[in-house]
Amino acid sequence: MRSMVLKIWLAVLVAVVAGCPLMSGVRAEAQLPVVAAWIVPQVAQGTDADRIASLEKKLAEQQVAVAAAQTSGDNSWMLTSAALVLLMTGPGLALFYGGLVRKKNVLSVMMQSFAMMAVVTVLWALVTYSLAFGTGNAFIGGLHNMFLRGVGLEPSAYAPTIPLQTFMIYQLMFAIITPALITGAFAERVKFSAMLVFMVLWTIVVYSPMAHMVWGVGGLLNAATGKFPCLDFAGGTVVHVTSGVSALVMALYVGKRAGYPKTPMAPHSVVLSFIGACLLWFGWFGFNAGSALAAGTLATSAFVATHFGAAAAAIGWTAAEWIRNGKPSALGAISGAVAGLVAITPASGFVTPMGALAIGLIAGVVCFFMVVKVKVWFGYDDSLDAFGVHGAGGTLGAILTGIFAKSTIYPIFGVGKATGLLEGNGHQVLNQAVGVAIAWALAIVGTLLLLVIVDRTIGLRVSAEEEEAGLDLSLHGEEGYEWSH
Amino acid sequence: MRSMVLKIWLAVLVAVVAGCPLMSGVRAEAQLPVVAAWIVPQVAQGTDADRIASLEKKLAEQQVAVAAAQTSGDNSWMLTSAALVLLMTGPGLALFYGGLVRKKNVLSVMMQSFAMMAVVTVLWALVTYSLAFGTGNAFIGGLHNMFLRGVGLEPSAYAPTIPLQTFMIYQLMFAIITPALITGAFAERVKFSAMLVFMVLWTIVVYSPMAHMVWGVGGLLNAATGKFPCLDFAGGTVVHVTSGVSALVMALYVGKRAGYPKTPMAPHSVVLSFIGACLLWFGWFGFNAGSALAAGTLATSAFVATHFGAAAAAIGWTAAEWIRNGKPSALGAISGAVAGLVAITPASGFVTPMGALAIGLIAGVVCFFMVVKVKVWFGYDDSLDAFGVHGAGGTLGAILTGIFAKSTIYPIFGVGKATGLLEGNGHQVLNQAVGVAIAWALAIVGTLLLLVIVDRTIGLRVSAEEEEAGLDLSLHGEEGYEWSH
Amino acid sequence: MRSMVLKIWLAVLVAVVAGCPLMSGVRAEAQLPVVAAWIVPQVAQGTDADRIASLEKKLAEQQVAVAAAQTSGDNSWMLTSAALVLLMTGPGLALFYGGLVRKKNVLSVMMQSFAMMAVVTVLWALVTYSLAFGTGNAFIGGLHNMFLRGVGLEPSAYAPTIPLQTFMIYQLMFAIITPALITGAFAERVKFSAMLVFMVLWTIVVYSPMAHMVWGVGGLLNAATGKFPCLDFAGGTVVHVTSGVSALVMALYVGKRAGYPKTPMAPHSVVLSFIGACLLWFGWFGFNAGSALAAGTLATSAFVATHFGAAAAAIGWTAAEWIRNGKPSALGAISGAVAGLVAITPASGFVTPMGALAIGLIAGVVCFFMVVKVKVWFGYDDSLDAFGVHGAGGTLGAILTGIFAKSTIYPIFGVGKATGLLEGNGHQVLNQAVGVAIAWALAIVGTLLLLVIVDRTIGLRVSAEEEEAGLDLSLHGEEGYEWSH
Amino acid sequence: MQKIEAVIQPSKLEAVKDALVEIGVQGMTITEARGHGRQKGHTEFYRGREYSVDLLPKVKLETVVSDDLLDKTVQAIITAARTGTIGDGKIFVTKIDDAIRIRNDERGELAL
Amino acid sequence: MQKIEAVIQPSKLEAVKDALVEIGVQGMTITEARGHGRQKGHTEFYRGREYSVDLLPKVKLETVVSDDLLDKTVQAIITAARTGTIGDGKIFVTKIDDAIRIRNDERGELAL
Amino acid sequence: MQKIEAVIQPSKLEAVKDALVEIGVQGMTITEARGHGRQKGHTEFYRGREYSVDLLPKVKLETVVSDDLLDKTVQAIITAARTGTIGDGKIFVTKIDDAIRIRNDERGELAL
Ligand SMILES: Nc1ncnc2c1ncn2[C@@H]1O[C@H](COP(=O)(O)OP(=O)(O)O)[C@@H](O)[C@H]1O
Ligand SMILES: Nc1ncnc2c1ncn2[C@@H]1O[C@H](COP(=O)(O)OP(=O)(O)O)[C@@H](O)[C@H]1O
Ligand SMILES: Nc1ncnc2c1ncn2[C@@H]1O[C@H](COP(=O)(O)OP(=O)(O)O)[C@@H](O)[C@H]1O
Repeated sequence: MRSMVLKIWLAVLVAVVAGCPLMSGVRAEAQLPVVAAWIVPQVAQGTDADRIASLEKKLAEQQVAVAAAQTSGDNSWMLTSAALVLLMTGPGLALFYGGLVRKKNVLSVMMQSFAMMAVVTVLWALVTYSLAFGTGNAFIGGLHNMFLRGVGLEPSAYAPTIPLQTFMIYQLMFAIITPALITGAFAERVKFSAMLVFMVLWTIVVYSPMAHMVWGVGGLLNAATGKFPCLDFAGGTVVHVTSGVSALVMALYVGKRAGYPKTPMAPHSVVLSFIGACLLWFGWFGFNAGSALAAGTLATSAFVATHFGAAAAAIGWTAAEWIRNGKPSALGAISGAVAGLVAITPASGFVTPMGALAIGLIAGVVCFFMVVKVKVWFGYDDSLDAFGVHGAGGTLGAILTGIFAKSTIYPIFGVGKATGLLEGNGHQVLNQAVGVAIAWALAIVGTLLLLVIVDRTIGLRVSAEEEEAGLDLSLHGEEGYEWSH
Repeated sequence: MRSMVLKIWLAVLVAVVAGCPLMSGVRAEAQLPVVAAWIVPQVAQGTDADRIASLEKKLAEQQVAVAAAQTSGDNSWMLTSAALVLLMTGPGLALFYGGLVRKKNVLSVMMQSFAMMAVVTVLWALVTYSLAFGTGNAFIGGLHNMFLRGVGLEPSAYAPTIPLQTFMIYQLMFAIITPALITGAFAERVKFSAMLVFMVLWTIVVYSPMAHMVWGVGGLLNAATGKFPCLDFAGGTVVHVTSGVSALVMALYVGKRAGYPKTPMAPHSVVLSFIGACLLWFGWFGFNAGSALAAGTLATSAFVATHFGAAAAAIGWTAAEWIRNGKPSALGAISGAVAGLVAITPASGFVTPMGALAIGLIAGVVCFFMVVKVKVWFGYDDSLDAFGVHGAGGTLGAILTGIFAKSTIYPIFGVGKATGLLEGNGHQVLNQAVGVAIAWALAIVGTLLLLVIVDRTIGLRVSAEEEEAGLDLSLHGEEGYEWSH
Repeated sequence: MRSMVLKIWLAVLVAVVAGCPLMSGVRAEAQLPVVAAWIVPQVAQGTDADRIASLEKKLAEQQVAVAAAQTSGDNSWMLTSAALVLLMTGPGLALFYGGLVRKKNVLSVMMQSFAMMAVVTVLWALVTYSLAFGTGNAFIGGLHNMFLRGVGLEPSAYAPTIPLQTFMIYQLMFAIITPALITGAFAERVKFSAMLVFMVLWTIVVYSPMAHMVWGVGGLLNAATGKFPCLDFAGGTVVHVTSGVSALVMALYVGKRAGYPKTPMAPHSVVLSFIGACLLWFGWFGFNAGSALAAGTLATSAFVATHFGAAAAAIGWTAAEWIRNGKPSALGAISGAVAGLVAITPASGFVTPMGALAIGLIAGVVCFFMVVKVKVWFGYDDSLDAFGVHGAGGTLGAILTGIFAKSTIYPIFGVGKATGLLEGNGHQVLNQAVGVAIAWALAIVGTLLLLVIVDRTIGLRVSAEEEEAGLDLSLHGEEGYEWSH
Repeated sequence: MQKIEAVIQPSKLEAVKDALVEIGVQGMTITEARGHGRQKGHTEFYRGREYSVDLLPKVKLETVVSDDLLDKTVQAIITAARTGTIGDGKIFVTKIDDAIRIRNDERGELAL
Repeated sequence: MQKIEAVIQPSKLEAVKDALVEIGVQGMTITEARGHGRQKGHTEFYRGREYSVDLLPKVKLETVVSDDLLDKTVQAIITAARTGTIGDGKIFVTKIDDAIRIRNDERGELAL
Repeated sequence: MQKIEAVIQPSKLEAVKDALVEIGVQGMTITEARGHGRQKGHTEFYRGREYSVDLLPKVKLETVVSDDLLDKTVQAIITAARTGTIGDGKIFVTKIDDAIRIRNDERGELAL
């Protein structure tokens, strides 16, 4: 074997070296403009009128070409962003959550996130895209776009330089991760079937209207045109407040896991959660910077804010933990980063890099106390802290956005017009509060209603035996890790 | 320690807050066009003729600039796509497969995928790129491009707006994953050395000609110019049918794993497979949407179709499993998603979003029965269902493409010309069948031939002891997981 | 349950099929230029003069539009690249390193990488960006850009087509991974607090000046303008030599792990390392191709070189190992790939594809012997071979760059001007040597100095008991894997 | 001295441990185990293939006690580990001839 | 009652389990183990460092049976576990003084 | 024949194994275990929740030796396993009635 490998390898080496000279043939010409060839020799000919006419024609053609080039650049970033946001749910969130539960429930948790990737997608195509972004009233969209009717490849009012379907698929990824975030609250004890039905209804009843109000044409909270212009660049209220608050309601309604808090339920693999958290951070660039719906300076600004917010929050949480518990934990650091990403989400397109650092630091510390102290005080069992991180972080971020937003970054109210409190527009904080309040109200009422319905019909909770045996076995008939070989 | 941390942290906080005001200096001007500065003051001067001449000159220069901008946008997406497709093989496929085998073979399986990333790359540079995409006859390319001679950075006939090398590296990623897919069929029992030699030959004898026939200039099945125009947007026949069918032949030739099916061989970690499946889904966006070779509307359309196909198939498989076994499994859901991605691959650039949903649903159910029933009937040991998923899914997808293809999405036969059966071009289904038939034939004959050769020379199968001990230990001298610490 | 699922599923199927026809409404028009609508009817009107004037005006506007389109394309790729480089550190490097240590230290190692993501980011915003890229002298930048003052969204001299903040955040990702690489040298035995302080100082004292000298305006080694023009496309000296050499110094200073080399310390999970290595490869495309700071042909060329270098090195290392130990290991293959990626880093923008193959092959074999033989000879405990791979590979790559660099790929010294030795510019090898020498000197002196300081104040090493118990428990109060459930 | 080996439900480990500490039995050693008995297993499906799992997760707890503590200990374990359903497990008792504390060579009951 | 402890090859676990059930020995407890003996280990290489592994994966199976079942059980295990190659493992037999079924206090052979 | 069960610190496994081989005791079986005793545990924090871990990682080593080798073996283990700090572990000795080598039916001391 060895000698044979040696021979093969030498052969390859020779081939390569032999190949090098041959390569001299490759003239790359990185420097010459790629299309130098195209330039038509500009010999002046014909009357001025002719030449002008031909110029006008060429210019018109080029206008089209320029628009196409602009689309390619922006669409390239938006498709990348859409993929990144999907990655946040699977495997990102699935791992983050999966690592935090006990071995016997790891697949059940990952399966819940994965189910959202499948079910919410079909639902979106059938009806929810239309409800969220179709033209309708101030609260919800119409049904004209059901089955994606009329959702084609031309640009749209939502994003002038990318195909409407790019916008549609990008927004879908948000609709997927939002319910997936909620699953953290009732992990390890709820029926898969009940979860499915609940989430389908929740997406229709809570997510769609909220998305429409904040981002939809004519939405009540639409920052540009709404009655209460609420700044939410990438979903602080739409995604995190709704999911976080619904998670809280869910945790209270469903009740604690058997044995909680007496029985220890330490994460079965912080390593998995670590991977998940890093993928969340990575994907979040698509989530926030992608929300610029183009690849220009605004995307850059949001990208920077996102990264700074995450980093500062990781420091904030870890420092708080270090001081309080005497040791900085990896779980703390990643939880902090996620909290920062949540808090910076609504602000990402409006704040300066230093503003992002401030928001992150605050969010890291606040969420730490929400999770470590507040949860214990109230004593509910939000298994994976969906509320402590997303509900609290989202609410905090939405308010802070009203404080730190700068017109120099994104003059959404007009160039030079004061945007946030620090710029002198105190009123904005109120508008932010309105947005948050509506999100809370909608989430509480909607979730409670749906919970009662689902509980009465299918029943939410698994049996004590099933919970004891673990959901992987009892609901899915499989195990995350095989012991025997 | 604590107090120190506290101090440091306060210091940072102060620094940041202090920094904020200073930041007011940063005028981001996201709104002003980035390059406002460039605009040359347009004071009219000189005679009309002069002005016209200068205009013509400027216009010509701008033509070059526009082309460069177009290239940046498209190239940006294509480089991203190339990276994504590599991610599909490693770690995507490596994890998907690695999780399905027993602990003692996990590295051997991952190593096989990784080896393809290395070996097929060098092979591609030396000869197979030339065989696949060099100008040649209807069946295979010539040798002019050996050592990538003449494969430079200018755009090419294959893709007018991106450097030829971008096209080359992008296609390489397809050549890498295709043989890697086959490895699922003979996992846990084949020699690494034999596998290497076989795959090198297979890439030359089976993959290169197939790729040339379908995508190469003057290829027999080339959709635009071929004798039997076969629609295969991203590799349903070239990648999935060839690999899936070769996998079947391989499984039959190599024989079952010791103890199969009596001994239980449950996946050692569905968690790993889950991560892998999600990364496959993520990378598949590059695989399909990247096949537009640009970042325009076609890429968007393929992106949407890909996502919808995966989601619908996950539902299809899971539903079928739920009904048949009484429980929906995570392994089922991810297997379904992969099956859907396979089936949508050839169709992705030709079908509407709803068409993609239909294809996905069908593929999910069909592949479920292929894997669960058919395999059992025939009783061969396709360890990781490379055939059941890729062979069956690819064949199904290729045919369905002939049915659902729409000229409104991609008028490959001319604007308004009927493309698929639903548009009235029944003949296309036949052409698709021809493509599939050729892929099957080539795969069966080529694989059998090579198997005999490799078996006679090196020998395919490991010894019973080696198989018993596990390939990680016996072939690679290492273990996937260390127990002792 | 089953029947219910069946019903639901049928419902969906019906809905979808029903939806298909409705879709016929979607006219995608992928073919018509996206913005056909925009074209203003070109009815000739007014005098020639008027028409010329309007043309001039339109042209000027379009010039701006073209620049914006160019920015979108390039910025799209650069934001993607920035995200990819962050992914290299977390989870990439964290997993690669985490898998190589013992279970009881896995989190401590991952935590070190994650800490860099957080701490170096804030530090960058406060001061190090300014020190690295602010205008200053030949050795280090000034403080004008502290708190990112003046770092806005306009393009800059560093990159004419992307916002300066994109450049800033992209470079930050390099500043994050560099210290993270060092952590491999002292894994499993150093205090987290000491590590933090050391890395903060190291980033200021070693990284910032080195980055400034090689890439900063007026830097001593700046390839375009420096006194000793040193070719380092993506950080061979700045990132890998500095980190690798510092790692060596660190390993020697800190001393061996308790029990090394007698006690076996096999990787606790090569599977984790495998995932990490694949993510490193994936992210490295952003690292090298992103260093073109645009999405043009140079990016493509660097992308290809990167991939080829990794593949060839994986083959080189594996072959050497196969010959020497009789078995090719997965750990060997991935280590080889990483070594190749390191070695190709400085060369990636300057060499042909075949040149990249040659560099990779050489690097794979050389680093194998560095790690397998040399380390044993000297007997230091570079736990995870940060020096053997990054120090050695980086140095080797820097020199080879001086040999293989081609003006046909990147005429950095002027079109047609000989760049590397093979082109006849022997002098360049000397310049490369100078760059390497400075990097070595700076790393050795700086690291030693800081080590002494930190050791005297905080103390570097954990107690014997803490080391025995494992750093996860003793420093972070958590465990990577929970055994009990 | 007597060695008490108890095979119990994993979920009962905490309770049993506390019960033992309660009655002053500090020392014990635990190992993860799989059990087969009257308790029926379950079936799992992977890609449609059916696996009937009849080796169920159990925890094995061993503690060596002085003869006089035997009954008390056994009783404590039974009370803490019982759920009343099949699968609760067993307790086995054996004589131990000698015990040594590695730290300081103490022998016999002193070593417990 | 006798306790039979068998250290066997992991690959033989299924066979042995079935063989025992065959002869009516339902109850057994399994633990994963590592064994050292005459069977020689193997070497692994990580980054060129050589590790000689001489603790090989084994499975330990324990079953307590009534005295009359002893020989039959031992024989069943031997037949099922034997491959004839070094490393097949050992069987050890000890007396058990008492057995209790946690579920219902049944004692002695009744509890098995 | 005597069965020696030693519960030791995981970090001492290599040393103990070598010590036994040294004195000619080839055969041994190891299982991972968790121990509770005088050695105090530690606390872990996950999201601020405190977990006090009092089941610490140990390794259980079993070896069956002929009566004459007993003391020598015990002594070897003690010397190799001792660190002198609480938690070093215990050694328990029991009589074994019979031993069989599965490979070839050898019985009694022959089988060891
Ligand atoms: N004869 C035996 N020898 C060793 N272990 C036994 C024996 N019988 C039962 N066990 C252990 O006790 C566990 C519970 O026994 P089982 O018969 O299932 O329930 P129950 O103890 O309630 O009768 C089994 O899983 C097995 O681990
Ligand atoms: N004296 C012993 N005490 C405890 N376990 C033993 C003893 N001798 C052997 N074993 C166990 O039996 C296994 C097989 O023994 P070995 O000598 O390797 O082969 P064989 O049983 O065929 O002689 C060992 O790996 C070990 O787990
Ligand atoms: N009575 C006992 N029965 C079984 N195992 C015991 C007993 N006492 C101690 N052990 C085991 O020995 C280990 C060490 O005992 P411990 O009291 O902590 O320290 P030391 O042996 O130094 O007194 C424990 O963790 C446990 O695994």
